[in-house]
Amino acid sequence: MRDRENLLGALGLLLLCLGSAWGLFYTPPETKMASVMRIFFIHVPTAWNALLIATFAFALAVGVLFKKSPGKWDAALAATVEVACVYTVMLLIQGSIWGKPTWGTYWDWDPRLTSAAVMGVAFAGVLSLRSFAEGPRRKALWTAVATIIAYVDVPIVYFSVQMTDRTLHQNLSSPTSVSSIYHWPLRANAFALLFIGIWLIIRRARTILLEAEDDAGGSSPAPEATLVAGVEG
Amino acid sequence: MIRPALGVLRKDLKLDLASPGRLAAVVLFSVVTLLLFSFAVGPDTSSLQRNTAGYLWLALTLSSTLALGESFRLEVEDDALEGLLLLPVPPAAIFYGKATANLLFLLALAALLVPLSFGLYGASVRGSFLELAVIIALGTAGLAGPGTLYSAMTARARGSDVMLPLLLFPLVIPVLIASVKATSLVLLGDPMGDRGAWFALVGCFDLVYWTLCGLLFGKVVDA
Amino acid sequence: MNGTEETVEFTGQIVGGGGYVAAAWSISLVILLAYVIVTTVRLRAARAGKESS
Amino acid sequence: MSDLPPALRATALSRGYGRRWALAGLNLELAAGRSLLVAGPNGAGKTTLLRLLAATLRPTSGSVEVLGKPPAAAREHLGLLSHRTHLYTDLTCLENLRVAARLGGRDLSKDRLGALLERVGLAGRGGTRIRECSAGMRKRLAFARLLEKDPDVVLLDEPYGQLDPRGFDFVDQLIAELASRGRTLVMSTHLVPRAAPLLRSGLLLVDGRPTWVGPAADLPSAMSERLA
Repeated sequence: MRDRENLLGALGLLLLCLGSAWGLFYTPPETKMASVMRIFFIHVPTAWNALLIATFAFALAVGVLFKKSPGKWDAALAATVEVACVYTVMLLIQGSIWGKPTWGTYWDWDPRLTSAAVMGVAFAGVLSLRSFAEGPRRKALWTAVATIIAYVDVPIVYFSVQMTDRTLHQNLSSPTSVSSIYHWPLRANAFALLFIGIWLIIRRARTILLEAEDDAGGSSPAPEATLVAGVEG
Repeated sequence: MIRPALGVLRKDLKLDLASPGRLAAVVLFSVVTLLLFSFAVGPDTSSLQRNTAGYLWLALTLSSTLALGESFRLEVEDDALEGLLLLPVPPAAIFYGKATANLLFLLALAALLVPLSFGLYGASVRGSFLELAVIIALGTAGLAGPGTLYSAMTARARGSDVMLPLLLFPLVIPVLIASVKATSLVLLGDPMGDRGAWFALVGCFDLVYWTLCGLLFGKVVDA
Repeated sequence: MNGTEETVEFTGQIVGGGGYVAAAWSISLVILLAYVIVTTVRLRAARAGKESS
Repeated sequence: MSDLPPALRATALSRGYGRRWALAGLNLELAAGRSLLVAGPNGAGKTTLLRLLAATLRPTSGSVEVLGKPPAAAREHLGLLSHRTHLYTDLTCLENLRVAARLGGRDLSKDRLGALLERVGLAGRGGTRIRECSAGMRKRLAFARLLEKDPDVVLLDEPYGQLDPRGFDFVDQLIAELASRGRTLVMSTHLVPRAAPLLRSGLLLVDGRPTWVGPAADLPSAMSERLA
């Protein structure tokens, strides 16, 4: 088990501890929202990474469509979609918990919540479709097509809900939109979740490749042509 | 490209007419759904009237998965889809032909459901009938386009009955939101003149997905 | 714009809320940890299956 | 003659299902107008080979060329008669034929299509729905669709299957006619002694491996030798 990516995972874990400790215990409380805003130090990095990983999945999906034998790309795609799902679930739960004390409700159909929820459900649907598809080629192409279709929908959902004008959510936070004391814990956690995400993707992709080789003759070399049937008669 | 697509459309319409029982079942299903909404909400006429657009689009969306699923079940029953590809018909032509056939079916269904829902819920049209027709055409196109692509996959996957709604429903949320809003504004009146934006939103969704699905359909049937 | 200004948009004064913070963090970490465990188990199983065949 | 690309060329063609190779390492060149009989026990890879040649199946490795082009680009010139008949069960025989003719961009006059139905022994059955047709009738209609397209390269997968004795004679005549009209023909069958005199070359597949190649006339004896 001496996979090189474990180093990345360890680095991510270290950063997560560091950023969390910093954010939770060493930042002054926010004036209006008191300590509730410390959820930000995990929520915002999760949001950035969920979106980033979903975008990466989209890029991989486009790649799969152009690859002649997409085995490795396909494994990476499936792994990425899966990790994006996990991050989205984390994101939604954090967001709900944040919503209760600040908006007085766990859930609201605001653009960001809705589009995140749709992305989670749509990506879960992609994984479900994948599990029902038969044959490696079909699995690969269908996963890619469904991922593209689902990803393109996310901004449309966002926009369509935004048009209903009921938004409670504040603007997307970035290091420049929050006070500078909060930059470093945010950055640390953002990179922590990014590294952990990459680590997870690599491990899942490895597993998917191993499992695929288990039931597809892909790994054994194609038998060489034994007989030349030059039927010229 | 257009000629084979029209050929596929013509064939699908012929298939629809060849077994009217299949269609009747879908139509009946949608009618029953409309009835169920009025029972679920209770006899409160004003809320039924206010929510007519929502119930109408829900009935259309739920029935669309049945119609879409059926349309591809016929293609995979005896590998007819493979036969089409061997003829050869370009995959994009198959997609546009079938998607248009599904759209026409949903339009016919809507033409039946709209007056029925008016009768059941006591709604009426304050705006223009033309606008109502336009938003129904745009909205059903939003269901038929991606629905055709997805059913090409789910019809050939195990567990196909669950898969199609599972994939399609989250995807068409924008279509549902915008179509319901626009239809509501047409039915109940639109003092602020907001409906144009909703029409445009569904129109954009249609444009994006009818293009994208046409491009991707080849990859779906190739596997 | 800095953070203290941004929050002016929000209504209502919230005092405390440490419980919410703890819940959000711990649930996130539990989900992440559970996923890490599942991936590790599956990777081990896949490797074991590979070696035995 | 040698400047022309062969009608069919397979290079190191292999297709795996799971850990099993359904077809492994086949090299094949078939000049235009030649015919090949593919034989072998059940599960030897005959259907896999024909589906790979028609590109309804992708090779795991290796490649196929039809008339010098990738098979998906040569579908216009290629006809496959497979175990699945590709028919719409809700339509009638004539309607199925008309759909194929229209989508193929060919003449769909009633006379022509009626003549085709008569040719395959389905005269007067044009109005019968496929759902009410027997397996043999469906097979005959599949032949009608093939004849309607009249492709340069014809792939027949077990053409005798499900047919009655008169159907057997029909298939024999059809093969002879296709050969005399210069069509390239690949066919698989278990009725080797019956088909061998009609085709030129023979190929024996065993467990997905090409095992013997030679004149079709020698195929029956090669089989009894190798499969004993």
